[in-house]
Amino acid sequence: MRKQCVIFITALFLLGLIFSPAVFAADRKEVLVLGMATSDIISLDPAKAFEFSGVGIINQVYDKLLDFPAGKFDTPELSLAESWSVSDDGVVWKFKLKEGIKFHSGNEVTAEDAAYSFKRVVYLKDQPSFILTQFGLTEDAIKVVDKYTVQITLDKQYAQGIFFSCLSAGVASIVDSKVAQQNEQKTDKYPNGDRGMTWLSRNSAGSGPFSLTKWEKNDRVILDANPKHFVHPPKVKRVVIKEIIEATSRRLQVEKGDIDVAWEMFPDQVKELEKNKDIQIARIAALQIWYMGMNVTKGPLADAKVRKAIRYAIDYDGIIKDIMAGAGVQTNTFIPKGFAGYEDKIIYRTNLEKAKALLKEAGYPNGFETSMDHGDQTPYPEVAQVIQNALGKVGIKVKLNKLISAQLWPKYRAQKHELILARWGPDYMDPHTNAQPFADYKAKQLCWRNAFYNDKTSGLIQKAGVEMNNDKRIKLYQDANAIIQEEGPYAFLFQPLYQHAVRNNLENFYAAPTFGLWKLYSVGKK
Amino acid sequence: MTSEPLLKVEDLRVRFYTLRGVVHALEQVSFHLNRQETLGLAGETGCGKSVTARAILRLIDPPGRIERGAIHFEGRNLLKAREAEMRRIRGSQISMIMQEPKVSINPVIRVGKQIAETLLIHDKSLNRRSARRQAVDMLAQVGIPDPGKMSRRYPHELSGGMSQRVMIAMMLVTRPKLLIADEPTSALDVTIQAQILELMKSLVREIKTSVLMITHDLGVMAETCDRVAVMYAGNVVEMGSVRDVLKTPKHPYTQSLLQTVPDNANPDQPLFSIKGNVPSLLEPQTNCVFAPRCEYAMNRCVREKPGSYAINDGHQAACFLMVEKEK
Amino acid sequence: MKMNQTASHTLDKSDVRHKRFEARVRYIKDSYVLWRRNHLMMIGTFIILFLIIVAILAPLLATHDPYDQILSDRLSPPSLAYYFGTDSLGRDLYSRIVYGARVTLTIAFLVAFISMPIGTVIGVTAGWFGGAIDEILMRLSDVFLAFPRLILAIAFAAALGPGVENAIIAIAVANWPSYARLARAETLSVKNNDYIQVIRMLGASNLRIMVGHITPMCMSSIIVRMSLDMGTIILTAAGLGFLGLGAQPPMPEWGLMVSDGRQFLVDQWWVSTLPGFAILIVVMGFNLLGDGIRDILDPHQRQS
Amino acid sequence: MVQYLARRLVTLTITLIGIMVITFFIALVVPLDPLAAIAGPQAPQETVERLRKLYGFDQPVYVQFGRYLYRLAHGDLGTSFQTGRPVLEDILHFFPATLELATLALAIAILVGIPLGVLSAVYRNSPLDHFSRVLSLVGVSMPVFWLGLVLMLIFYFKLGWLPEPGRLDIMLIDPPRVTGMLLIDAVIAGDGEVFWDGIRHMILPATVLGLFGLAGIARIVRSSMLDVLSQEYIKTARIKGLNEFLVLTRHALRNALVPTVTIIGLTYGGLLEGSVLTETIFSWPGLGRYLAQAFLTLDLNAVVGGTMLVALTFSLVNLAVDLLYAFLNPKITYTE
Repeated sequence: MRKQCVIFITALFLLGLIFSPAVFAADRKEVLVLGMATSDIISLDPAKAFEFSGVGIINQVYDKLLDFPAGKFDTPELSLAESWSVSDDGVVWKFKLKEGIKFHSGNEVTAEDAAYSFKRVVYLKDQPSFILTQFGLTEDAIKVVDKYTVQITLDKQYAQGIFFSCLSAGVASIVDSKVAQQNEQKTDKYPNGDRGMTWLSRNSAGSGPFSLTKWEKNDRVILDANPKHFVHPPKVKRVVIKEIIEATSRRLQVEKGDIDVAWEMFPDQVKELEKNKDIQIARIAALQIWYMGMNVTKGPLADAKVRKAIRYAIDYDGIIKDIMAGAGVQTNTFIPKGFAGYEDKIIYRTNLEKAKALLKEAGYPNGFETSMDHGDQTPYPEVAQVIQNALGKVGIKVKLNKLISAQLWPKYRAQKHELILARWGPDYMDPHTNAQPFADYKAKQLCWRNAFYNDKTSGLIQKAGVEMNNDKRIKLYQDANAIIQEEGPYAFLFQPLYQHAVRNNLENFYAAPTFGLWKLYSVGKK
Repeated sequence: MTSEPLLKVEDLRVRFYTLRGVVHALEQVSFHLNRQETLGLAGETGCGKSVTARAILRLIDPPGRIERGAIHFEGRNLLKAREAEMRRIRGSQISMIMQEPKVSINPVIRVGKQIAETLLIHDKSLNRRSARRQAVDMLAQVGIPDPGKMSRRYPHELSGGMSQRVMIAMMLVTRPKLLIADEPTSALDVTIQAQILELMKSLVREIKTSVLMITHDLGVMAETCDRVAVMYAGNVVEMGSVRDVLKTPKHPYTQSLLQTVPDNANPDQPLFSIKGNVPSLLEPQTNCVFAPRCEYAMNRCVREKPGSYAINDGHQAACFLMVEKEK
Repeated sequence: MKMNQTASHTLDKSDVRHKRFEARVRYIKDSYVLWRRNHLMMIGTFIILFLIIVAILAPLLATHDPYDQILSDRLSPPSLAYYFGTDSLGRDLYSRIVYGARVTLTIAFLVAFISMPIGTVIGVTAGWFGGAIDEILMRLSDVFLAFPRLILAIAFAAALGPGVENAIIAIAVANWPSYARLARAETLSVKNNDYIQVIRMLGASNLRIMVGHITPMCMSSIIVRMSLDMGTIILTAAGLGFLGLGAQPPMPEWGLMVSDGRQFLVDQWWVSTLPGFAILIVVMGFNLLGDGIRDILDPHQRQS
Repeated sequence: MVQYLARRLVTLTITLIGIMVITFFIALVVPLDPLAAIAGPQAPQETVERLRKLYGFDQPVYVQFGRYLYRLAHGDLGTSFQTGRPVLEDILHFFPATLELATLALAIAILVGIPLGVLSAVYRNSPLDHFSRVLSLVGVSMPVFWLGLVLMLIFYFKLGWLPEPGRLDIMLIDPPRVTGMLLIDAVIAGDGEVFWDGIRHMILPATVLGLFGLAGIARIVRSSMLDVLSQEYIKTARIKGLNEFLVLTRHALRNALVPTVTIIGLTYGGLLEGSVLTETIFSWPGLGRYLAQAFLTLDLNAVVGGTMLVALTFSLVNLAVDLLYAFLNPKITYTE
């Protein structure tokens, strides 16, 4: 009896399995699959997201007043905005929106939404908010003039370049105010309403080329095309961003063709992938500067000569040619290649004699002992070890501390490090985003963390911040850089190349110098 | 004794190859067992009684080996039989009751099932239900109250006596021709011993089984057996009818063995014990094994190994004294 | 009559002592025979001996300085110049593996010898005193036992900061309860033996009994446990290394080498595979050894 | 029985509380600042400070602990920094994937481990014994993360027998979430394609994880089989004329399983643990990785909540095992 029962049930079960396979109604050709490490995503709300991949995805889903089109990274162009005007004192800005643009929800994009979006950033005060609030933005400084005109009043005059590139940053995305309000809720962090933050962290209310269909943390992000986009209707029906932490795994899958793009391949992998004719490498110098910070308060490091000696001792070729396998360009400026004002003149080439001499002058003929903190992800440990090796040659014994981010950054912020290996990426697309942290200690950023309290550089940066003439502004940065290079608390190492492995059947895939700039709408599949 | 015996063991030798060396467990064992009679296998513990029993079932575990000899069961030599054949014989033709009932019954299977199993494996035509019924009947036969309920019990829920009854049921349910009983009562307390023996007797009579009764308890032997074989250090030293062996023991070992039994008639007489120790089975036996402890030992005894000499019809002993007497 | 008794008594005693000695000798003999018979255990023993020798002679065996980077030779395949090839920094893998033996051994033994005593003491105490003490100690060990080992280790490593020393502490902390459980069980089983009771009546102090009479009884099973643990310890350490919480570069720790080399698995297989094999062999060795010891101590084995 | 259960549950809660306290304080004595970790290297100082207030990290430890207890008492495990979601929600979201994986792995470990153990017990000290023992050891003797990659390289990349890492094919839409366990949900949704694809995707990680638990099981089966085989009742079975196969399966194994189940329980815990690494390699969206990340980013709420859940499961499994033990071993009846 029991037996029959079992048989019957299993039969039913199997029947059930044969029925109705639910497959996405498009063929593989219309689906673009990216493999990358996306575990850093915390939220996909423009007002909160500040992680690389998060910002990158927001870029596909939301439009901004001004934006960088795919493959162009110099200056932002008008996007949702049709025109703009500024008062003579350079404080009051007006932006006129294009008419008839629709959000994914079908609502029209109006000044209301623009104002709402900026206000919620100011109100929510989450990580990226400073990108807007640094211009002294307050909620009442943002006004709706008419249905299509929004007005923003700054606390003082700022360089237009800086301001515009900030308006083109992810945090300045225009959110569908109606949808957001519908999903308003009270949370313990925001007792009087979260402006839909909780909901928006895993849903989208944008007008961009794609809409967010699903985000499964540690699994995948699914974006569906918005064919009605006003300028850039995507070429593919769907984008799947698959979470693959292991670079090796990413590489295997792209070679197998299970994913179309393998994000950020290691240099050594690239070497091998170049042999595969189904794969091409999309590479571009990242707007990212790898440097070694030297804490000026720590013993010998206080002496500018010592810092200079260290800069001479480092084995730059070893790092770039061997560790990065050529996937990097040495740089001696805090303005990365790709930004206006970048100077590609190399001041520091490895020169042990000079280094030794400088150490002698400084009174450390036999070097000294110090320590270097660095992250635990490749290639940090390798680079660190090469530096350790190089400094050893001039008698500086370096103890390496490989730290997880939870330990590394706090230590850095607390000025507890001696040497630290780190990188800096722009928050928005203007040299100021680098100049300020690197050269203005008053910004309480890198310069401060390394305790380099130099009013000259600080002054220059402050001045640049309000300089309306771009060329003059750039000059100021370069002057500051000259000082930083001479006596500053950093040894600038290199700018890495972003190298993505891309299947050959993809067209118009542009590697972007930063997550804040990648755009997928242009990508098509043959 | 015209008809050929049911079981005939000839010159059986079993050795165990252990870490410490070769153990000569059985050196020279020969005896026979006629149909429907009960043969007692007597001797001190460690003299090889149980090994003999296992050898008959061909269940000597490694590192033990049957080195030579023959075991004729109903005319065919079991030592030559194929394993499959042996399996058919075990449990259906020859079965065995173990010394320690409590550890000899599988603790995780209900007793009824275990009894039925014996039937099922030997009679493929039998279906579960009727096997179960027979099992329950058998339990009733071995005098277990409320057999239906008992058959659903687990071994640990039974007393020692009960378990032994179950054991008996398990082994006799197939009505085997030969039942080996390896000290069936020694693990039980005295009061129960009697009952169990009685039970066995009656069952044996009923299903006309011959029994090989292994015991070191001469009392038990006296009351259950028709004939007796006495073993010492892996040898059968004397064999004959119960009366002959117990009343007129010929082998010095048998004699001293009998003396060890406390005489209830005159209790104040001091207890007798055989001097010396049982010989180590590790040394190869080239002489009479009992010689070292034998008061009549002659120098011949330490030189050669006595064969077994007939005294009278069916009564024989492995001792040179027999031969000497004739002179 | 009386005298006779005493005489027999004394005789007994020496006799007993003699017997005990004999027994011990025979036991050792048997153990040896069993060892010779148990080929896997022999292999295990030799592997571990070999490991120890390598660790001791590392400086002699190594062909290069394990820390010396020859970037021009990075990722070169096994050759006569580099027996096992070089890693991503052009360091000689062979020499690193040889030196790695030291690290691995240190980790394994340190952890074992930190957690074992703690566990034993707690276990014996709990078992001996029973009652409230037992309850408390066992709940405590439950807590640590219910923690997945790696997770607990991660927690501690994260708390103390990465580094091989902390990894060792972390694993040790995660490790002691299993010994405690074992020791307790053993204690309970011997606790009520007559001879313990006798010693007690003779007025021996708790401490004395626990140290002098009970702990020795637990040792055999604890030793088995230890040798079986070694492998797991090494692997946990490796896992921590993989998560960046274990040994730190440039230390030639095998787990670290495997995880650092894994991005080269496809094209420069040797970089992570060879240290991987090193781990495989050693852990295997410890397991075989442990199994073997257990078998030898197991009475069943002795019958045959 | 009831008494026994009650007692077990009490001790279980005590254990859990202990775990909570310990994790909480481990996470708090950490000489680091979770916030800086959340904020990352770039966010300016004032942002960090603001967030610190927002998350209440400006308070002294005991206050934080007090708050935590209070919230816990109201069944609130707090919010995770990583995901910005309530920890409970997260856990319920990530746990099923791990559970599913670990369970399949355990199944594999058992199905392979028991036969291996029996073999090596029956043919003890023979080449076969040696072979199966070494075989069973291989799995536990390799770093999981390495073994995982190697197998992936062979079976996915070189041979192409198994699908790419991940839980489901890109083109398939996962079934409506009921249990969160893909296979079960697929069955509920009656979606065959997803079911089979899910299985195919699970084979590799489950095997890697299974190998991890294999040795323990094989080992215990072997030793307890050796023990059982030397028992009298096995002789009885032979005397009854059973063939070796029946003797082994019906009489020996049944008894040998009794001690084995306990080990299986422990193994299960071990698998939940091993999943941390396996999930990383096979990009499996499970609790293991979630927890590891939580620790690495000092996501306090997630750490405490997650650990407690894992511990809870572990304890429950062991409780279940003990009950199963009673079922397998008629001698034991839980009546105090």
